[in-house]
Amino acid sequence: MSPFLQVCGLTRRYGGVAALDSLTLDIARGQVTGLIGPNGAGKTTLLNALTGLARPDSGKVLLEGDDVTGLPAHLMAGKGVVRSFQIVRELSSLTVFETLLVAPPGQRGETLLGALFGRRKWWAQERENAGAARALLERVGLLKLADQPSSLLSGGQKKLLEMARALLMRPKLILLDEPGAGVSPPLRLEIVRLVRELKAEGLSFGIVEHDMHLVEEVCDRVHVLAQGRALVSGTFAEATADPRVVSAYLGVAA
Amino acid sequence: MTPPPDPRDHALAVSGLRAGYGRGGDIVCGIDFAQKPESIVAVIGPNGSGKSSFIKTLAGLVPTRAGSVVVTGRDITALSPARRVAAGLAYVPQEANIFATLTIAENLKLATEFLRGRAGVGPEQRARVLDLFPELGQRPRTLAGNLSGGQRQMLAFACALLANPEVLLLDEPSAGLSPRIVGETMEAVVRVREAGVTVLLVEQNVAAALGIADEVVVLVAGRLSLRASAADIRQADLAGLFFGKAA
Amino acid sequence: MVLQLLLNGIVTGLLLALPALALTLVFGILRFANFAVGAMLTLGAYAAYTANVLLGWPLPLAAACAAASVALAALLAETLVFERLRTRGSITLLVASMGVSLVIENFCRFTFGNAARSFDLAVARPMRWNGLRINHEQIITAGVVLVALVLLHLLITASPLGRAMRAVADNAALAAVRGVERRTVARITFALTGALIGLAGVLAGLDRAIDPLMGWNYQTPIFAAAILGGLGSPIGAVAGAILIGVAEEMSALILPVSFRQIVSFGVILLLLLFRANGLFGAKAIRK
Amino acid sequence: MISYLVTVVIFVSIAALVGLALNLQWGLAGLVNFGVAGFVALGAYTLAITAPHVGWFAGLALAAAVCAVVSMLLSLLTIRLEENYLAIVTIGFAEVVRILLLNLGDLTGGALGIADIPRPFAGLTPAGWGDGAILAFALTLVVVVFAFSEALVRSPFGRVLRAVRDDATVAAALGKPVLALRVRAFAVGGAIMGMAGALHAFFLTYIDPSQFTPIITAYAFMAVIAGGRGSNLGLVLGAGSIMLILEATRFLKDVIPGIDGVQLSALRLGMIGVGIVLLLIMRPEGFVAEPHRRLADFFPPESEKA
Amino acid sequence: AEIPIGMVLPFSGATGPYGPDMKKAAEMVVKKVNDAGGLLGGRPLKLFIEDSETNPTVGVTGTKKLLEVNKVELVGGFWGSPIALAAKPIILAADKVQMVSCAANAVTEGDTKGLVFRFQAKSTSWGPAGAKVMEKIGAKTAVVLAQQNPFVVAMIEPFKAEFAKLGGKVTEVVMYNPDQPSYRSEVEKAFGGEPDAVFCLSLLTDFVSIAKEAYRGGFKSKIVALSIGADAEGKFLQAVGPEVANGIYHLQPAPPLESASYKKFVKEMGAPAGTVFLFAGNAHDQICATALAMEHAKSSDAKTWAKSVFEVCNPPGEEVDDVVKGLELIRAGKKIKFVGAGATCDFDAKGTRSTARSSSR
Ligand SMILES: Nc1ncnc2c1ncn2[C@@H]1O[C@H](COP(=O)(O)OP(=O)(O)OP(=O)(O)O)[C@@H](O)[C@H]1O
Ligand SMILES: Nc1ncnc2c1ncn2[C@@H]1O[C@H](COP(=O)(O)OP(=O)(O)OP(=O)(O)O)[C@@H](O)[C@H]1O
Ligand SMILES: [Mg+2]
Ligand SMILES: [Mg+2]
Repeated sequence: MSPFLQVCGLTRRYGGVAALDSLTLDIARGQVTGLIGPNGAGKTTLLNALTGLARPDSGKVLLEGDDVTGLPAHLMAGKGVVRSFQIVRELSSLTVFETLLVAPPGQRGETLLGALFGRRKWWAQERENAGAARALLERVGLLKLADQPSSLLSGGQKKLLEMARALLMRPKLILLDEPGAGVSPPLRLEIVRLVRELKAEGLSFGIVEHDMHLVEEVCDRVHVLAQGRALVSGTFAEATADPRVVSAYLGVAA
Repeated sequence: MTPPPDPRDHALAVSGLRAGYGRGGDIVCGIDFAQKPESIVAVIGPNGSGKSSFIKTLAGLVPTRAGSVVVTGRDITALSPARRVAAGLAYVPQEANIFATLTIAENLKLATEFLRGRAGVGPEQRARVLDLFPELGQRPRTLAGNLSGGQRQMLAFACALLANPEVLLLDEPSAGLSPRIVGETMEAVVRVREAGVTVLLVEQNVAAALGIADEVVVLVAGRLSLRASAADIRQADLAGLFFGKAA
Repeated sequence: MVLQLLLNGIVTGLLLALPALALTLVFGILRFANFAVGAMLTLGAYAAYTANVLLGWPLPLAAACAAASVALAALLAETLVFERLRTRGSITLLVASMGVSLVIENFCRFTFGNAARSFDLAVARPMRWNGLRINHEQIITAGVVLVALVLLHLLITASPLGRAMRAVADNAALAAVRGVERRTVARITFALTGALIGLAGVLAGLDRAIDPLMGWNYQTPIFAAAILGGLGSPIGAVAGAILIGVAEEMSALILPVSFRQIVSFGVILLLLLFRANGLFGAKAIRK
Repeated sequence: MISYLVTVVIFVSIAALVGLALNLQWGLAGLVNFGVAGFVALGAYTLAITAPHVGWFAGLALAAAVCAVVSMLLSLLTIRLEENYLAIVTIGFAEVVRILLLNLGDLTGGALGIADIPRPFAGLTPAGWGDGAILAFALTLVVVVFAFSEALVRSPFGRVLRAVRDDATVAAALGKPVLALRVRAFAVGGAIMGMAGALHAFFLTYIDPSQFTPIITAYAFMAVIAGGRGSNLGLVLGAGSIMLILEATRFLKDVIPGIDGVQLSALRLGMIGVGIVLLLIMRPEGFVAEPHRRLADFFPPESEKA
Repeated sequence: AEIPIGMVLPFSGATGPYGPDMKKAAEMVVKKVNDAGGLLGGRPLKLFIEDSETNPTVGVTGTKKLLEVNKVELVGGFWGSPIALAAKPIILAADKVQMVSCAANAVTEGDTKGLVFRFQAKSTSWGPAGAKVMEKIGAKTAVVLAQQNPFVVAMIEPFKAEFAKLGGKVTEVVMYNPDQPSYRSEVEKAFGGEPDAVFCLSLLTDFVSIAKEAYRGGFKSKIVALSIGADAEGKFLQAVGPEVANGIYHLQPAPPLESASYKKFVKEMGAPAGTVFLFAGNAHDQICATALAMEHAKSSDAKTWAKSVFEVCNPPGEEVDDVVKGLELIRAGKKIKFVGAGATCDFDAKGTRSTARSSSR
């Protein structure tokens, strides 16, 4: 299968630290790719570089063959690459429901003239989006909190909201940064189910996660990162069998 | 229900605790709980059930509406968060648990500077704590806000340990940590307990928590719905625990 | 001529430096721009005037009195007003400080009237050195500012109190569970800034006339200086103040003097275009 | 008495217009603008300079357009600045406007200002009704701008601006063109401030630089905060209460005996300060909270369906 | 019933120092008139005062309040042309009388309906007066250092013209904006070229800063200043001390300090002889003229008594400087000519006082 997204020799330094050190890897179309590795390996930095939030010092990012290196964030999102944040960043004055309504792309009501003169049109869109938002809220168990300001959610709830927000952006590739951290075990299963369903619909995933069960359940392939480089790539079983991975990442065999 | 605990036998004794935010309803709805000294208790429960709110109330960050909190025989219910430190309480929050605009070294210094009369750990123990997370020692002048998610967790945990507490409250210490570090953190918790500290731990990583806890309490909708030894819980059906009928 | 202008610029800048330091301190710790600095400066000048002229104390003693009174006023403003609005966002606090500013300014007007006043100190002719004119007052000003800067810088970067201040600024709840009481830190900060502004008021009173609006006239340059230097950075505040002073005075070489405030605006804009956080502003921190 | 109240209402209208504009820029989009006075002055002077040549309506439109363009340029230069830095740049902008007005005498009349500014409908209103006409004009303007902002606030445009305000990085990651959104919000706000300036000029028929002091900016912020950031209705109430404090203190001072003029004046201004602080302390949420789109707007609860 | 009259005076802002004495002077006249039995057969005057805060917008609301709530027949005071100009249309629309003590010519230009009276010398006439002082102190070159304000700006050209006629040369005009923290650049620029004299057109607060700065800078040029800036009713000396104040020439147009009516006024104000009460004198004269005109017109209706202002102030007639005496004479049917404390109050058809004199000290 042709790679959906290719990362070639990507480097990003912060002071003396090379968060990404000519990293090369790819994310396949229609698959779930796991990105795992020790703390500080550069996983989040990679996601930042892929979504326009960190400008790489060198190297290339190719999306379906197009060079998208260093494109600003909103254009990357426009190309269908969306992400969730590891340290949750909620839109604090929006309600949970509104947070989800903001997400869908191409809203007519988001332009000045559209908002003023196209009320009928954007209202129709809004209804449609509301339906999708509601369904998703129900799945992640936040429906009852729909009209709460999102800043008042618990840590895990914010995580779920963050993922739901990303899902509503009708992405092609969705990059999740530790979706399972802080989420209760039953809802983690729900995440697994959700990812599988969406994958069946043709979405591609890149998932950063430390919960090995979750990774094992959903990932077709994994890349193990360490010190800004790809250490091992392969299936979950292959990767976790590698002694280097065991010592650097898993510790005593899990 | 259990008879009201005798505070003197317990490191941490909570009775009839009610708490909530602003003008909203109670989030913590009447919790009676007591913990033996030098034990580890894990609090688990669904998202939004009030686990963080519970330990924030213990730390004094959420106003107590009713009930009392006693730490090592001292009633701290009316104290401000800063004064609770003197009673030997240390707390690691779930989010925003480090000072992002201070350097790593400053974060560590601050951990022991304002203990209000208590002494922090000795130099030997200090070195032990820092050995636990070698990454923290490598770039002391880095701003903590630029650390990776896992590195932040390490820093936060280290800071709490340096305060040499009697009772340690941990909110999801393993979130975001790699499996190896989770293992090491959990070992560290066990060692801390052996050094005489009482640990109350909120975890979503149930497996890791069960691995070290003596007892587990399940919190659902602001109430303790179950309390059992870790061994018993290992057999139980989690989904059942979280969403209704006790096992 | 050029050198003299440079010197004048530095003097003007140094006069702005103390209140800019105070502004930057409050901002760095409590995260809001205190609009009452101008009015507090006026209060400082009047407090010193009262001690010096009405009570006949020597000027250094009067300056101490000014520092103490403004510190007290700042403390009062903090406990009565700002503390109650702490959770309501920086701009609400800013607006509240406008209200406080009105109260302080008019307290001075009520008590002392509108007429311009001066300290009981003869204005001296300048010392001359290589064609440059230097005053005693200018030397005093420079000394006071430098000492204040060094002390403040050490306090903030190297003392436990400074760390506690910055911790509160960063995350007050976390600071609380580490044993740092926000309210205490806030009060100390305010008292400290009050003392600084009080001194600044004395220096300003030496430089010009004392009237109820004197602080208001310093307001914009003070803000400009603090921001130019990077809010929250003491060295930045002083550097920003001197830069503003020098830029304005030197601009007289090429522009009519009535346009000189435009020059300082231009300098700010230019600098911020390239350094969005000012000269010494905090490095960007990812969330 | 009526005519005095009319004057007060017109000043409330001007303040409300400025407040509405600020609410778009700051309340909604999170862009602090401390140069409000500068934009109002720019609007007033544009009108005063052009209206004698092109008529009041074209002058009004020009005032709005000039301010929109200037705020667009300013925002393009400064918009990536953090809140407090933006604040000072905008303060500086207002200073620059004031200095230019004062020193470009050929165009602006310098310190003497511009007199005899034509009023709308001046020829049509019977003598003595001039204030009535300008009152109607002011109220119409407020209603139109109010409806306009209200439509924006409640639209997805308003919502995405709030998202930008809360966290620009997240908004960008959500695919929203943050820069363009901010520039637009700033420009629209600028245009409204220009119109407020024009109204001011219409009403006074004489303008000079000393009318556009930073106090205008301060009052605008007070109105927005007192009324509830993000809420237009609250803001009009806020503007009204600020003006109430300002004017009511006039009467209060008429009945206080035994102190001299300066002290009376100081007392009055001090009371205004106290009033503002009390307003902030006692009205924690502002008068009216920001409107939110609720789930029930799309999915009415069962009871209502029946 | 009482006859309400009003004044808009500055008590705060940059011109704040001038308000209190104006108020005092006005109240003094009102008291005198009322003690003497009031006007029009026993009606007392009632004076309302509003603060302009040195801001035209505030001045307008204040004026509106006076007109509509207090129903005044006269709105007087008005230190500062912008405030007077902003209030003018409103007062004219209400057909009431406006009396101003500001100097910009624009106030009495345009259609005034014969209701606007200016009690201050046209500021243009201060210019030549300044040039004469320059000549007297032997200055050949001069620099003008002036605040951007309408009152002052109008003096510059006439000064230059007159100074040139007298053989002097203005080497530079330095304009500055009010409300600055310091005026160092300005002083450096004006005095740096070492002219024989500097003509300082400033108000009190900025002039105090400038004078101090010039002294401290060690500059030797002589300083000629407007008495209103340099003295503001005697407060300058108090603010800068004798060393700095020494050797500064104060330009005083009318009132001539020697005039009997002015001396009497100073005494009534309870001030030491020689105090310069320029604007307070204007305020005094405004109320006097109003009272006299009302009595003369036998009406408190503004449109009617406005015409009488010319009758009681312009020659011919018996010269009077005391309002009570004036009232008596009018009641006795005599023609009078009121001589004010601020100046001899003659008005041309536009309501402009037509004399200005100068002196220096
Ligand atoms: N803005 C920054 N400034 C300085 N250092 C940074 C910055 N961002 C990241 N780093 C450093 O780069 C390295 C990689 O960080 P990154 O966040 O990508 O790690 P990660 O793989 O996501 O780790 P974790 O699993 O703990 O979240 C870390 O050492 C981190 O401290
Ligand atoms: N600051 C707040 N104001 C109001 N309500 C809040 C606030 N913080 C949390 N809540 C509410 O309190 C409830 C409990 O939150 P809490 O953070 O205690 O949950 P939790 O059990 O820790 O969940 P998680 O496992 O997801 O961290 C949630 O429904 C949340 O919406
Ligand atoms: Mg990460
Ligand atoms: Mg939690």
